[in-house]
Amino acid sequence: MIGATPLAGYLLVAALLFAIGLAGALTRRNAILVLIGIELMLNAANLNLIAFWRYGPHPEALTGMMFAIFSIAVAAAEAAVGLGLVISIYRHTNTAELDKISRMKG
Amino acid sequence: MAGKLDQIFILLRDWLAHFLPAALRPAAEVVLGVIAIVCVFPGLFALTTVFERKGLGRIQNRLGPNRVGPFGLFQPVADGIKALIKEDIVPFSANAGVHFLAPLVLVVTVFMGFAVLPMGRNMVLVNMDSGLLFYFAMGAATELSVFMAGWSSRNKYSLLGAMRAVAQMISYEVVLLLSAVSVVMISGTLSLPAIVASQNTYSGIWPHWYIFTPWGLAAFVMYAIAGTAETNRSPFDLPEGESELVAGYHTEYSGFKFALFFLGEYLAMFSISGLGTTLFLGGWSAPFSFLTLIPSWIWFFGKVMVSIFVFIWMRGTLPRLRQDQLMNFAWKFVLPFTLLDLLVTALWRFMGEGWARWVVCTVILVAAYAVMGCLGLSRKDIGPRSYRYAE
Amino acid sequence: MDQQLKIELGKQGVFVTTIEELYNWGRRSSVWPMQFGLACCAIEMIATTMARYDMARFGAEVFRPSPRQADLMIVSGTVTKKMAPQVVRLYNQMAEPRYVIAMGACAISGGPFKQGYNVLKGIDRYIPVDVHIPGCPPRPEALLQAFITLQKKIDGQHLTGEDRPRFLDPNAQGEFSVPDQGEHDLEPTSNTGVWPVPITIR
Amino acid sequence: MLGEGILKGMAETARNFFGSYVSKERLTTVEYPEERVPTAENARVFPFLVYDGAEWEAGMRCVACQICEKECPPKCILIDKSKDKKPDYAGKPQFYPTRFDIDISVCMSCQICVEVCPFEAIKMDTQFELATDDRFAGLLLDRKELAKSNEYYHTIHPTEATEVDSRLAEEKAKVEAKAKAAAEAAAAKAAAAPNPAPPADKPPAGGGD
Amino acid sequence: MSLAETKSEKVAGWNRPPVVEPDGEGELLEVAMGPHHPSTHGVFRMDVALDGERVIRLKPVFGYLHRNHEKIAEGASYLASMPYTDRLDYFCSLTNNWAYALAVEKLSGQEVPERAEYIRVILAELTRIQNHASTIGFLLQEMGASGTPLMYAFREREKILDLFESLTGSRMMCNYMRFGGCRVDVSTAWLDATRKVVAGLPGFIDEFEALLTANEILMARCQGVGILKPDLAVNAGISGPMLRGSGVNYDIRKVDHYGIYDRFKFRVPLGDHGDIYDRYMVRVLEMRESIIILDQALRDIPAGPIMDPKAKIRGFRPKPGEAYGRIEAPKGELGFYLISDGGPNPYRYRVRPPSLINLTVLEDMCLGQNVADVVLIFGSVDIVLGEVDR
Amino acid sequence: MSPIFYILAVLTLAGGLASVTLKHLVHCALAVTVAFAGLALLFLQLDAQFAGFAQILVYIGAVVILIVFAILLTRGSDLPKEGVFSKTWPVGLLIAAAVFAVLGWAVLQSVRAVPQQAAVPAVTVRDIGIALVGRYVLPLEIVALLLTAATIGAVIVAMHEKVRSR
Amino acid sequence: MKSVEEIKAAIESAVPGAAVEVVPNPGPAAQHSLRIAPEHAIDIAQFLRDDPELALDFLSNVTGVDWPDKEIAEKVKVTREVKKMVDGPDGKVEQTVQETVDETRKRVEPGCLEVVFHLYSIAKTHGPLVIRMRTKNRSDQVELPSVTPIWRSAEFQEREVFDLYGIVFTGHPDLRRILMWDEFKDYPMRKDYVEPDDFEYEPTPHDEVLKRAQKHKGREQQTGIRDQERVAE
Repeated sequence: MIGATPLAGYLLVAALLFAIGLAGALTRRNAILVLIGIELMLNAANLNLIAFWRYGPHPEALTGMMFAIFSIAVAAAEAAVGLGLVISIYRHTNTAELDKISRMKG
Repeated sequence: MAGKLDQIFILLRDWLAHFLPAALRPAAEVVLGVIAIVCVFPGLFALTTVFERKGLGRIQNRLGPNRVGPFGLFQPVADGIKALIKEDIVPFSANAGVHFLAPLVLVVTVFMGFAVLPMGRNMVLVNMDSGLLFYFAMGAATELSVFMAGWSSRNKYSLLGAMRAVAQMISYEVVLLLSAVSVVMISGTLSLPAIVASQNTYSGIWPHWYIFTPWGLAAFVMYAIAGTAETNRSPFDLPEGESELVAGYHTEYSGFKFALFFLGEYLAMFSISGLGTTLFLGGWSAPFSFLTLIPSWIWFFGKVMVSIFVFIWMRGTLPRLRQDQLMNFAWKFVLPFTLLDLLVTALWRFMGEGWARWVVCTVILVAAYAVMGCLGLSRKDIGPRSYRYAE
Repeated sequence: MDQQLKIELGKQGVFVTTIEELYNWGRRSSVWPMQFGLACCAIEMIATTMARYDMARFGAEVFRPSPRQADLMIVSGTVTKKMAPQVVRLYNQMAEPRYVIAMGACAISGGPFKQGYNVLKGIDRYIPVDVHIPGCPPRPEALLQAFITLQKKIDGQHLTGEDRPRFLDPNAQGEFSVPDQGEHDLEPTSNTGVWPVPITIR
Repeated sequence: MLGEGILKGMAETARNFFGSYVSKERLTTVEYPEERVPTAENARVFPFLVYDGAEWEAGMRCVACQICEKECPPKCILIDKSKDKKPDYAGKPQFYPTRFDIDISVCMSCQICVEVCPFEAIKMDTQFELATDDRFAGLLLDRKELAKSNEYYHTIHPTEATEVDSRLAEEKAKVEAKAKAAAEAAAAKAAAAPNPAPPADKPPAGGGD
Repeated sequence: MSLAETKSEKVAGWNRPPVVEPDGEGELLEVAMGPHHPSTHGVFRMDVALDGERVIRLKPVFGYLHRNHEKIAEGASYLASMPYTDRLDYFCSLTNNWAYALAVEKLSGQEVPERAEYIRVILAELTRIQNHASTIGFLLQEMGASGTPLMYAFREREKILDLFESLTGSRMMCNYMRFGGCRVDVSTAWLDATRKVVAGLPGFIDEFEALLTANEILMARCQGVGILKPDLAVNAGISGPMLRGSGVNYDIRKVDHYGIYDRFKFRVPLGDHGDIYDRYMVRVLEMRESIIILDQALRDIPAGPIMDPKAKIRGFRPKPGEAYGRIEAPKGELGFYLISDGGPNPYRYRVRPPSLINLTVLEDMCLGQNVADVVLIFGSVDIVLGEVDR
Repeated sequence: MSPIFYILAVLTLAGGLASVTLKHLVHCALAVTVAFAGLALLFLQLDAQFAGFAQILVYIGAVVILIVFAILLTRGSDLPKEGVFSKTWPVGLLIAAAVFAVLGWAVLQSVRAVPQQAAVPAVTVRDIGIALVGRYVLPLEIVALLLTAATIGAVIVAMHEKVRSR
Repeated sequence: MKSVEEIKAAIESAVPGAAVEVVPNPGPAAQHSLRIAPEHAIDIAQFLRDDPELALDFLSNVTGVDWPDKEIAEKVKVTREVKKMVDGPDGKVEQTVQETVDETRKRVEPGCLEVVFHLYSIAKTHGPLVIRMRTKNRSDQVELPSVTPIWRSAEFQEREVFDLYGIVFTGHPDLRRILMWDEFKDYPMRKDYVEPDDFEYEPTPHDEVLKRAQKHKGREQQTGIRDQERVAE
């Protein structure tokens, strides 16, 4: 089954997802959505890692898989801290919109 | 003969599948298994609702439903028909799509959890290497559906109920997972059939269930607490706390969608009971070696029904906790105790056979329970009181 | 199919049922009341659900707190003019098919308190009532009997035709107008679409 | 705080659960339509009118004095007095109600009509199964529906009915004796006395409008 | 005025509900609990302002069951008001009867025969037991105990109601007491049945306590919640078990010596904390004391008439004047204030409703508490809306 | 390429796209759930069972719920009054497009250099576990430390400040 | 407890200038009461609560009473001057003569609204002391001082009196309608309150209901009510 899908397919999907995440992170106002964009980018990277692990010469070495698992763990931590920051900022400025936050600076 | 009876469902499946071409057989076997699950558990749900209502009735000195059909057994059928023909109201301001999806997501994800539960010898739909992980992954999705239901209704009570439910489910999900980890530590596998197999041995007539070890008992109690909370059953039924929140996150649901929530809640109860049975109560294995002749699936469903009965019993007895007490209980008592239990499990694992590990583990756990129960949990001013009288 | 034939078939072990009967059977066997009480009669309503009388036997102990999931509103007690708009609103929130039992003298006609300035003289001024139970308060058995009356009424309903129940009539009123609380009284003092014309029978 | 209170409570409910299978004390349900709680002898629901004899219209004790109509707290009784008179149980000509309506959709079962009635004509029934879907026809009882025989009264309130009967018999005897005495006196005087006065402890109808 | 200004500062601290400041930046959530809210014992509304789950303002809204009792009574004869008093506090019709009869007896100077007094005590104490049991049941119902304690309470209540029915004719709306006595005499069979029921009550209370008193969840939810300080309780006119739960020794049965309560030996349980648990326990202990009273009354009941021979049913017109009669009803001080102008109807008829006045401090008890506790605090006050709104 | 791959890819990308373009924040969160689920299924396609389930458990079970909580706590469930995109959105889009162009070019360039097939690796959870506590024990410890620090940090950052200067 | 007269004296000595009047109660209950002038009410209340001997810390009951304007017909002897033609020395002369005539005169005793307080002492377990206050009239001068700052228990009861009688309590922290809805305009417990006419149907009309039914005869006939002939009586 797997043979039917070339590695490039996964890589392209990952690249596209990465671009979508990047676009989201760069264009949206709301801090939470920026975070969602970042998560998407991380996920795209994970997909790459898994794909390379699977198509790599030594899948039994588990390197890519391990990388992905660690990345998932780190992403969870990142989400927690990021959202904590958003909430904290919201408490102070009463908004979660980034350009407003920068305007209120000082 | 007994072996045939034990494997009757497997044989039936194979017999049905053999009519199909060989290429289709693996798929057909899975489909048949799915059909069986989708038929059996809702049927069990229907029966359970009657038994719950009758059992609660008995606890409360009354009869309970007994007029619809023989002994009131058709009551759920009538309820089902009623729910089907009841008008389906979507509140004007509600988010219709999400409102519609929420009960579906709940029921589907809960059903997925059954795929990895071994309900008898060889009776598991998908024998996955990481079955336990799959189970918890599916469990995670139910939270989302609860949130969807509460948020899409655009009702203050619904949203508050959903927030409570999600917060509660996340907190107790951690405990649920950790208490399962102690079993994984001993059995060394995430595959549920393998976990059952590791308990399916006997010393004399006594089984090697994990609940009969100190760490297993502790983990089972914590699992039971967390499981009750996870399924929003009394005394942790705050999300539906009708005295404060009308009906919680499904306040705005009527008709069949509400019935789906009802179904989802009971299925979750079966699924949690099933997993608890698998992890701690030896799954489908018989309680005594001489009872192994009785088909394994009878043991599994019997154990599940017993734990359902305990659920009902607790519901009939206990008042409900308050939200902050519930969270405190999770984070200040259940979680630390489960973590400690993990340590004890490790100790058990590395102390080797012998009576010493029984004593050490028991002492540690009992002492910790007493200390945390008496000092950690209670505020200073809570406890029994005495009263004075004026003549 | 006539009744005679059906009984005959039933004796021979053949149970014949029609969609209509199944439909009505489902509706009548699973009537979930709303958790809603107003006054003295509410206590007798609670007593009806308690061990001695046990309304659960009829499958009706599932008191739903949310009007969306309830089928039956037992107006148990005095409806005051201050409360009447809320009662109508609650009724509007219920999903069809829905039934109303006016329990006790106050709910039917204002009862002993009908001379009062703040008492609505019968809830049927604003919402249609299916069964009336006289009594002040009615005994729990009377509520059970009313419940059986309601079940019989449901059984007798046809899904089509002129005498079909209100909820199957697409032209029937679904929302009932909620009265306003005016400076001296409710406005309007009755919903003329619902309040039936008192007809001379005898 | 080790959960022993919870266990105690669970034991209590378990006791009730299993007790419900063995003891009547712990299974108090009375399955209503088939079996019933025995009606208390004093039980009261709605009033009815007592008549003596077989013919309800002729034997009705009510003399349309309208005291109950006046005293009824929620004012649910309506009485129309007849123009003519008919003899009562003691053979004395009395008015009778051409209409006696009780709106049981208003009645509060307070028994005050029974207490104030000087003629033992209105009593409390124990029939409570009156639920109906017809408010206007079903809940307004007219005198025909209200009229119940004295035998019925005896079946539902035996002690009270016996007391009432003996009292009435006593009074009847008194009235007859009086009438007899009067008749004798009249015979003696050869002058007919048209109507003996009603007994002193029974004032005549309060509302003679 | 100067005196008032200086002195009112002294009491200002507890005379007004304390102001609780919201501490988060989050907006306040305004929730209207009621009037059909499942928790509110009927039709009652609380407008609650929440900061998160914390209550920072609570305004009760009444009147959803305002049935114009007083207005109707002013247009009806003295006797005709008696059945209406049944419907005030519809759990305790007999104590309502008694309070009204007491007020009218004071107004007209009637005496009550001894046997009637005993009957009144027996009925009042039975009423108290069934009321307290139901109250606790409802409190637990609000705590989410799926009705089991309520079912047990109602199981016993049905037994007591059977006694009421066989004596007075009606389960709830007894309409039994009359000015100067009672309506019908009790039979020996009834007294025996009552003795039997009373003999079974201690077992029931034991069972109730085994189910509830030591329950950790109940303790965690009730202790230290909804505290009412005794000085505020007195100032706010709180009465009944709630006042005694706050530790104030004031029982009208002991203070006013009305009826024949002086003849009975019983004690008044008092709480020390004034929280929900104390109110619950005071009720439980009062039930036990009521059983002691019942035992004595059922033992000592004398023979004799049950009505003042001077009393008359029709045409009752007391002399002009006024009277205030009060009793210790299960919910607190139930008083009737009557002004007579010599006519057949009272000129002014006023009920002093314990339920309404006990709610005065609802806001004080709830402020700063969790919203889930509001329901419990409300339940622990023990009100009946028929009496609150009349 | 198998049709399942297409379906999953479209699902994932559509979810991702929806999550960054939808107006309503809660809808975004639900859309990103779809994207995460699609990715998890892609992992399963790649025979990475453990990673797939971990993905669902962590992302759907935790991250999405966190996001949802954050949305509700910051009143993000109300629709924003102004536009949802920042003023500089064309720039952002341009950068994203450029990145995609570069990545895509690189992928397409290197297609021939990559082996097309490999045998299905018999990786059990046991192997992963052994690897985690064997070869990768140091990273595991570091991640554990990081997680602990992050959890504590998040709690501290988001905690109510009890004493505030007004 | 002290007698009412003693309490009156105590109040007068403690609150200078307070006008206190003993109102006797002719009935058998003989609970005499004290009527106090509203001006000093707060001071008096403060004194009653804080005086160590009285210690009336428990305000049990607050009642409103409506005393409508009473028309009192009384016979008065009136002397008036009547011009009469008197046979004077020079014929008929008009003369003014004083004459005493019996005349029925209607005097309207102005009505008022009254508040009655029942005070008890929990500390001393005595009571009740009945205090009354009157407004100046029933229409515009209906203010009375609120005792809620002294006794919290007056809070809801004063609101109720305001709701049902229309007595405005100055100094009350939260004087809103309590039983009726906020839009409601009337004061229903006053003796001259006329109920809203929401008569619809009454199967057993008599007395006042009959009158109302008669007023609605036309509508009743339209709706086919069965009591036409009765109504027509």
